[in-house]
Amino acid sequence: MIDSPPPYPEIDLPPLLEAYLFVATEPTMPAEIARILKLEPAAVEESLEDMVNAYARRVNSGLHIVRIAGGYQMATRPPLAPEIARLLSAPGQKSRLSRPALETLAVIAYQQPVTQAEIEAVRGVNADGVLKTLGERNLIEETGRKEVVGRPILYGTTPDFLHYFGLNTLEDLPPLEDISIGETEADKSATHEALEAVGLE
Amino acid sequence: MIDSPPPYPEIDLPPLLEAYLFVATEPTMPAEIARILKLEPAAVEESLEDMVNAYARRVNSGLHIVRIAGGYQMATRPPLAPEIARLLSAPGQKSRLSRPALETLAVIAYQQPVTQAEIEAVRGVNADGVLKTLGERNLIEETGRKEVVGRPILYGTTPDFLHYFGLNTLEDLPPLEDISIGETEADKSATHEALEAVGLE
Amino acid sequence: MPVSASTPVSPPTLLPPVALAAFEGPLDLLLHLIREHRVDIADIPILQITDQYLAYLRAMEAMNLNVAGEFLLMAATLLEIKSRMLLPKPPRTEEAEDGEDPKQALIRRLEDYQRYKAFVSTLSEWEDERRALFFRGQGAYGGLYELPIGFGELNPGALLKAIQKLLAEAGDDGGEEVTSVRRQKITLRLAMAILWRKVQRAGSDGVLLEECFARPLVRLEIVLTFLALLELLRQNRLDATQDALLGLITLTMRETTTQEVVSYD
Repeated sequence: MIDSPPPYPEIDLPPLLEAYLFVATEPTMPAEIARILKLEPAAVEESLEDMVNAYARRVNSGLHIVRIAGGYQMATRPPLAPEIARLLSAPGQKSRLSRPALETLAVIAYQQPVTQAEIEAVRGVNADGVLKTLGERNLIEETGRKEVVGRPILYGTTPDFLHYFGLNTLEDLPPLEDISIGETEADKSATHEALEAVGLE
Repeated sequence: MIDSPPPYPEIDLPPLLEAYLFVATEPTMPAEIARILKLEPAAVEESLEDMVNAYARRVNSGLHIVRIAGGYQMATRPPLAPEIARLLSAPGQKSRLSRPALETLAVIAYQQPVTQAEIEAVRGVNADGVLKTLGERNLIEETGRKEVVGRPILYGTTPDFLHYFGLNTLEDLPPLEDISIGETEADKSATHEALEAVGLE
Repeated sequence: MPVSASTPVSPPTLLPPVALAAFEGPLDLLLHLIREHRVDIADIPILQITDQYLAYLRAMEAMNLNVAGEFLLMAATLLEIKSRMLLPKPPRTEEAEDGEDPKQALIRRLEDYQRYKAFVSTLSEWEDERRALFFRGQGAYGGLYELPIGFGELNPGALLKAIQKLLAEAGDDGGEEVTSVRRQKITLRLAMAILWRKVQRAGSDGVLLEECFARPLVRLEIVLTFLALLELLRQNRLDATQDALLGLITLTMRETTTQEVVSYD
């Protein structure tokens, strides 16, 4: 197989990739496509990059191609979201993640691979329930065992995590030291809302 | 509703329709779109016709829009079919049963015979499309009618279903284990220890 | 340096303990108290903060509220720091043997935690941006482009996993064994899931009990739905109310359950 000559010298890559991006329901990985079609990964990647740019230049279009979770995926353009949701009457939209879930994900994303005890040490609260939920939503997974007493499970983020937040790689996370630690407006309003919810503000 | 003025005078129809054609998995009906967006059906139809022509004129494109079953649907261009099939069916690709399909199948397998309403109650989303697909792939079939108002169709799994999952009989389905989300023993004992630590217990 | 005995401090604005629900945990509460003092984390006035923190816990005790273990662990830490500060300063060598100063350790934890907390708002923005994208296959799930089935492609474990996930999402946590044979147990659990969804959807208005039975009444279904109802009531996840003697019975979600579900989401 390695020695065989490329059997599809006549492949016209752009239309094929466009068609495949359309039917694929997951991000398209250049390496995977290259393997199946026996092409150079660089050629596939280049063609996909061209397509990202070509779609970005289109005026009055409803579609674009995003780099996400290490691959390429066709998607609707963000400003259309409200009307699309309306047309789909999307009943199955998953709820947003809760604050404890987001906090836990933040810790795992930066510290992975990380044990439950380490997560709990950072957050100061038990993480049983939230780890289970994140696992069920396929945002985190067990990546191994830590070689210490008890061999606790190590957790890491999944490709679905990247996809969920529209990230391409973990490199897209800002360096932790760069995150300003002042109380954000969002924090304030979260606390405010929480207090209001229990009738205190 | 009939007398109300169109509330979306500013809608830019072409990008929205293009985006909707992309996400829709069934033919798009102009009348249906017009009803939801409170537009004239003729305007929607005209815009869709324009799009059919615009896509047809595109060179080197992998997609076109077809008039089908009284509606419009985005599809890959026919000459690409062999390569698309090759890409989709390559070994190592993700399972070809979508997650919603798998979930629905799971409910039917464990709960059969079961009506669509019952399936939807468990999954919380409309099951029209997925039931159709599962039926087309011969994994489920109608097994009768439920003797309640409306006499809804009852669904069950087929012999192909057993084959697909490598089962001999339905009895071979793994038993459902207990699912526990509540406070675990570990939780309880952690709380207890902490209470003791500060002398409150 | 005697710690902040002279620092002017506004009187603690003590929130009723029920407000503890508003905090993600002890670190969150501490950050809140520190902000009330408008000081840097590094200048944390341990004595006052400790007193305020303990006041919260005592108030909770007085109200017979269940004080979560993690809040108590933090109280122990604060008390340890406080007692060290009240003792004469030990010679430097001894302190080195002791390892890290617990106050410094707490400050470091608070700063770390604050960073992650700040990052949560970024994650939240990304979540929103990403949700403005629609991909193919997430609408009606038609699966038009799925190929004909392959045999032996998936193992039955995938089915089991799928239904377990659904049941978990439907809020089924039935921890207790139900005495019945396997198939019946499965059906009861599904009946619970179905009933739970129905009540959940109805929201605060609740749903009439009689609307929970499919018509015409089928004996097995009545029994199952009723068993499901009893089980959900026993687990304190539903409230059943009757507006008059022999009146209609309305089912609503328990307040606590709502929060629980939200927090696990």
